[in-house]
Amino acid sequence: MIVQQALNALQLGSIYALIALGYSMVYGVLRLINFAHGDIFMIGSYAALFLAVYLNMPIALILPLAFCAVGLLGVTIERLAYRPLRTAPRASAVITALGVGLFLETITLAVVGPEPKKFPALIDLNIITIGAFTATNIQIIIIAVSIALMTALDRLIAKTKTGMAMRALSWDKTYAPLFGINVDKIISFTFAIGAGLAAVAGIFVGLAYPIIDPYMGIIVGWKAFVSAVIGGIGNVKGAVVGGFLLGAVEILSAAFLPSTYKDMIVFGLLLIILLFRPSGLFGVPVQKKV
Amino acid sequence: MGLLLVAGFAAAFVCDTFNLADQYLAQIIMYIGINVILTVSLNLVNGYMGEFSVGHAAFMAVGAYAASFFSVSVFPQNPAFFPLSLFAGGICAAFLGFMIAVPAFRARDDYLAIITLALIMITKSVLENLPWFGGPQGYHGIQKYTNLSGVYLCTIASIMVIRNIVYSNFGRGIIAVRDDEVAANLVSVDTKQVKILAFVISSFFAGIAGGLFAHLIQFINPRTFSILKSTDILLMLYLGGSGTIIGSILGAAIWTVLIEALRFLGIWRFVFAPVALVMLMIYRPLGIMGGREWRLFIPKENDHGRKK
Amino acid sequence: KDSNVISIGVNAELTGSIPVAGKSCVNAAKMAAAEINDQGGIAVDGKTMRVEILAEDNEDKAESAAAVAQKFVSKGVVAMIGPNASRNAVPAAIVAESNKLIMISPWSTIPKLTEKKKYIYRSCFTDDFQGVVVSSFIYKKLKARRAAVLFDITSEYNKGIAEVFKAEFIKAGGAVTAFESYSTGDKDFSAQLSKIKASRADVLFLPNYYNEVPLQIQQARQQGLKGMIVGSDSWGSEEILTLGKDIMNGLYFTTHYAPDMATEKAKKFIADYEAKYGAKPDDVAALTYDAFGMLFESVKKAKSRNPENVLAELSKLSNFPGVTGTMKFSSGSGSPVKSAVVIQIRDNAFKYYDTVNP
Amino acid sequence: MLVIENLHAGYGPIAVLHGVSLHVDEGEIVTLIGANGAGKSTTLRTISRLIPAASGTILYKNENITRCKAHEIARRGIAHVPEGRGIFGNLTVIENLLLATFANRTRSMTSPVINELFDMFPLLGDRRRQLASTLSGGEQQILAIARAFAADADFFIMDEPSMGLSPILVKNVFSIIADINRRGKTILLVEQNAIMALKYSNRAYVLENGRIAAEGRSEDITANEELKKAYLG
Amino acid sequence: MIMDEKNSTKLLFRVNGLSHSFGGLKAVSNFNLSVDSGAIWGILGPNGAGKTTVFNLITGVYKPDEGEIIFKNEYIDGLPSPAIIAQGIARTFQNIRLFKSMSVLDNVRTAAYGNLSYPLWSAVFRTRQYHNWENRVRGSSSAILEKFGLADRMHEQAASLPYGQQRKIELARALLSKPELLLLDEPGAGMNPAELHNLAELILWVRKEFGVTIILIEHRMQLVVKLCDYVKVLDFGETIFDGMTSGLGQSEAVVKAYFGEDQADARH
Ligand SMILES: Nc1ncnc2c1ncn2[C@@H]1O[C@H](COP(=O)(O)OP(=O)(O)OP(=O)(O)O)[C@@H](O)[C@H]1O
Ligand SMILES: Nc1ncnc2c1ncn2[C@@H]1O[C@H](COP(=O)(O)OP(=O)(O)OP(=O)(O)O)[C@@H](O)[C@H]1O
Ligand SMILES: [Mg+2]
Ligand SMILES: [Mg+2]
Repeated sequence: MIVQQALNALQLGSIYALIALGYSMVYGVLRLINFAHGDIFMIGSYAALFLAVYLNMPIALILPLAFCAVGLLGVTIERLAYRPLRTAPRASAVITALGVGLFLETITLAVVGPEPKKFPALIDLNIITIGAFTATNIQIIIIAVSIALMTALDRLIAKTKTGMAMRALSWDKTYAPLFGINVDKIISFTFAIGAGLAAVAGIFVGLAYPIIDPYMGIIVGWKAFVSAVIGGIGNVKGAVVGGFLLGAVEILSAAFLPSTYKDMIVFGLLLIILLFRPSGLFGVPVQKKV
Repeated sequence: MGLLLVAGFAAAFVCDTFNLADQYLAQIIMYIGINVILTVSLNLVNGYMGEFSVGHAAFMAVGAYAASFFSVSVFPQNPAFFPLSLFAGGICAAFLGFMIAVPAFRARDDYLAIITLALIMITKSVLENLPWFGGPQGYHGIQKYTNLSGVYLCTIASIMVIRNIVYSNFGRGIIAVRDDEVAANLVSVDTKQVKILAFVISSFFAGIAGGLFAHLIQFINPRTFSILKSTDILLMLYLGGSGTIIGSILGAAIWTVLIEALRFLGIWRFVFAPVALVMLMIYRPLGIMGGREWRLFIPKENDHGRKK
Repeated sequence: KDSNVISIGVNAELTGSIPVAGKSCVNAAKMAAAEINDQGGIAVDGKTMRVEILAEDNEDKAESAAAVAQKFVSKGVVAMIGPNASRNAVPAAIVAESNKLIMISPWSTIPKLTEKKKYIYRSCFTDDFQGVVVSSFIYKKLKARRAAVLFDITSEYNKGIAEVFKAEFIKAGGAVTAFESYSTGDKDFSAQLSKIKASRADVLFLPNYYNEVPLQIQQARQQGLKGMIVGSDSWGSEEILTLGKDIMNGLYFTTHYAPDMATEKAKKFIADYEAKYGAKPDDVAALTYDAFGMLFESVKKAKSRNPENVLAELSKLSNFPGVTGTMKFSSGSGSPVKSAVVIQIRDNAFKYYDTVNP
Repeated sequence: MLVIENLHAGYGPIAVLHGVSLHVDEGEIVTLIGANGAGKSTTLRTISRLIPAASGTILYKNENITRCKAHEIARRGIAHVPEGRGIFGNLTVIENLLLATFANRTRSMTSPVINELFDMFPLLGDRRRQLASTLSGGEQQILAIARAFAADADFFIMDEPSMGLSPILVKNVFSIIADINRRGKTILLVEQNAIMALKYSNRAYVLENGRIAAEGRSEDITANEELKKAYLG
Repeated sequence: MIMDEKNSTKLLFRVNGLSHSFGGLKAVSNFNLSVDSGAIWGILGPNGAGKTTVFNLITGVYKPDEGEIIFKNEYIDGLPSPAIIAQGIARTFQNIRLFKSMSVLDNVRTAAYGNLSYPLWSAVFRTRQYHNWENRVRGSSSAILEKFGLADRMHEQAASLPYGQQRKIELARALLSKPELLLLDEPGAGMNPAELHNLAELILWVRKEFGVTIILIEHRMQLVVKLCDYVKVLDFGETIFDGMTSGLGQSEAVVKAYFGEDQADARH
């Protein structure tokens, strides 16, 4: 039972983590809570649906294509909506993000209609049963690919100059160009990766929970944001750990405690974590010297 | 000025007593009033203190449920007791604000956003599980005690109180926390006290707004007070421009009227409205008022004809 | 105000969490109006008048639903159809009642909606009734003694019917072995389902919306849950077949009508609707159509647009042959007495199985 | 090497520079002095394009760079030690240095290069893994200077490099400046410690209210009684 | 009660055995200081010696690992910052920290928070008590600004003023709470010799006018020589010199750690 639940938690956690990464990366660089991110994830799901149903593509093509297309969408959103606000107060940008999110939801609603859509089975389902324990090949693929992507990203940010530049920008953008950093390029890159990962998460949600609708990004988006914060927003490792932790808490609290209180328990735990670690699990408290 | 206020109240009172106003118009005006209270009070925390709280829906919910509980089950069913119920609702909300101010001392910035988000989820979950208030089926049997004059009085009161606080020593403390919390501490501003104060006052008025809302709609359920309610209030606040009272008022009024007036567009108004909002933010990042306060809301003793 | 039309307000959830219901409602409303207008309209006050639909979005928000109702009062509509979700219907009903506006909700099943109200009607049965129906179906027909429930706790409909069912099933002598919940928007139910599996229930009752049910069933089967699964009228959209495909086959749910057993009137409605909108009507569409049918019938009988006259006829309506069954109002209640049907899903289609009378 | 003609610049509506013209020849150390708020930092910021020029031209190695983007200017070999340091507090000392090599694609940060920097500034060597935000004021200043050297630029703009440094480090910094100058680097220096700066520089400009008020060889400026009274105390 | 050990002059402030470390780094160790009323003390030392940390410990930004801080015969170590400030200690910052969105006047007035003597409802209802207090604070704030020559820019945004004037605002703000002990962290940074001269005059005037005792951290010897009666030199958290300013040049340790061998050159 516990092993079974752990696997379920891992699957849900991978998805939260992938989306949380986008939140965290964008936050890390721009100090912007990109509330549109959950909706970008939703667009990712629809993009994959489109590629699969209308263009009949296999999953191996859909993943990279959706990654790129949605990455481009992320870059465009940044270009049009956030870049003009880079020097504006932070709250204006957050509100803009809320606006962009609302726009993405309703435009999808208006264009493809409110009816939920069946996400095609891109991978033939195999159920692997070992005793009382069952796993599906989809679960395993989701978990494996997510972990691979996250590890790659973590390397990128910790070890490469681009990664270092991303972190530098989160501290200060005015002086960064003095060291040859092309701020716009780094920010676009960040958005591309963040949105691309959200698209991957969108596809995975389609595979694991194959019904999608225009509002699917809201709740998952908020939860991913919560994951990012639990881990320490702006921190890649933190986002991953936060995602898995949230997945685990949700599943385990529903599994072993009255499920009616699930939300109360999950968010209560979040409060407690933040009470004891106000900057999240991996967040370094911002220390400015006095 | 004082005369104007009295005249406004008289007008509202007459409309109520003789049922003069068109009911629909009255309803919208009352929504605007309630939204102004919500926005102005959120402004204290998000605008003047510079935090980013998204918890207003929770404070509103507590105010709404508590005030309803008092008016339905505690006090006699009589409009005369309504102010008491309303006040009780405000107090309950303020208490919750006090509770949340404590973790807010520790977390800053966007962590506060998360804490308040959690607060909404928890409040909603509690309301869904509490048997006395009907759970998700909602709280029924609330009387219609909210009327134009009540909303008018509460709106004016919240604006005046918040204006008077902002332009006082407490207000300077609140703004100092926004500008530089560490430095504020080191020039004797008790930042803990300031935060409690801002949160308690802000949530008190959110609670009042909740009570008014409940006794206007006469039915409340947990879903009404979801995160979407908070985002609405946030949109109104930053649309008008945070950090000014006139901005909050304008933001609340414009958003309420716009959504109502464009109702015939159906889905499409939620396609156009966000685009308009984003454009506004780009061209006026500080909102419609652009951070400028209306002279009326600056007390005489603080008005220096603000050189640009 | 145009003095030569009968205007009817539609208070619908076009945005917010149930836009599908809102859209179906408006679609059916437009169709009903078009039909009557094609026949030349309705004779009232000595003239034949056309019907005009004023549809407004209530955003699935209580306060907007109330505002829309208030707006309709100001515009002087003859009656208001909608809102659909109880959370919106209740506040709108309060406005309607105090302004003497006739309101018929197609879809709000919460019993409280029409209690102690003179002007508030609905065209669907209530949670109370349906809860009994499901319970007796499971107990008597399926002969199951151990039932489990998984429901959306944040939604008033789901929770309402789940609780009625639980009480009824226990009263009948069965055991509710697991009573699990989730929140709207959740996609992973594995934890709750494995608890249900561990509780060794014979039957799982899922009183949830059709866009979530296939996910729940799919995950239940993946968890190795083999027993029967039963649903309620919220399954009643053929979308559920597209979304769920094979896994739906063999399952039962209770609802308002069965397309294959339908009357001529219903068949015509289904065909017309499909021709017009390219999709089979769901239960909201059918119930909205019936709400309009009842309203038109009452206006015709009253030969008047005056709400009081219309109301007098509406309250007397008996044996109204609706698409969703025959309805009558009795003892001053705005909730119709009507039968429910049990549908089984076979060969990817809704098949009539049984009728349950109140 | 650098020629500025009739430069106007400011912050939004506030005009600060009203036609500044100056030039720095290859291999020179030139000092810019002036009272608080005269516009010294603004001049430097305009050169490295942290703020745009309203009008006027800036030529670097005979190319017009007035409209170049800030990161392009850095990549052309102009290193700017900004006033207020501009270090990245969330990066460690060593990461701050590594990052600066962004400006110079040909230069990969190999350990000899880092070690050379740490030899130059032993204070930093002990703190290489410390977060820069927790350095003391003077340590941060040293880091800002060291960072400018990391990119191996040809032209250095330094805005008050000695600010907040102890006397021993002030001397140290100046001798390092003299040292890299001997290695062929050109330097434009803004200093409040004017006596010291003039001692090390070839020529100097005096900036007053956004205009060049005087210029000349450093010895002449030092000798000028009027200037001495106003700026040298 | 701590007895006044010394003789005629009044002991205002004493620090005993103060230590603090960050992780493994001992930033301050066993720091002692006794300051008499009216004196000006200088704290010198190489960069990173722990000077600012001492100020942060005194004002409650960090809690000391060890040691006691006694101000006017009361222990203040461990108190929260606002309480310490309210006791009569005020400070400025190494990097200017003004309230950017506020006017100059409001910046200064904010420092009156600790002496607040009207309750919230008094502000809400604008009672006489409120007006009296606010008038008094406004009066004293404008008076200070007047003396600093900032009266005409009182209503401008503080952040838009040039650096030198911002330093003055910080000083004015520090003085508003009527401190007895004033801690200045590198007030002379970024000033040219002429401006340093003026600053020295200003500080001396402040001491006379407000009767404050001053401890300042400074690297600019010109200022130290002109102002300080006594100095203390830190190196790696340890005290390496403690005495009259005039004795500085004689200490070999100081010359070696702080000035560098060529001492004459550095003492400009
Ligand atoms: N970001 C800014 N926004 C508006 N005005 C500014 C800004 N930065 C500087 N100024 C103004 O520009 C003028 C020149 O400033 P600048 O920093 O160039 O002076 P400076 O000569 O470097 O003086 P200092 O010796 O204080 O560094 C000053 O009046 C200052 O108030
Ligand atoms: N929060 C912190 N975390 C870790 N180390 C710190 C922290 N704050 C200060 N330090 C270290 O403590 C030492 C003392 O710092 P402090 O700021 O007191 O120096 P200072 O004497 O004021 O130097 P300066 O003259 O350069 O300002 C420095 O080496 C600094 O790197
Ligand atoms: Mg400068
Ligand atoms: Mg220091």
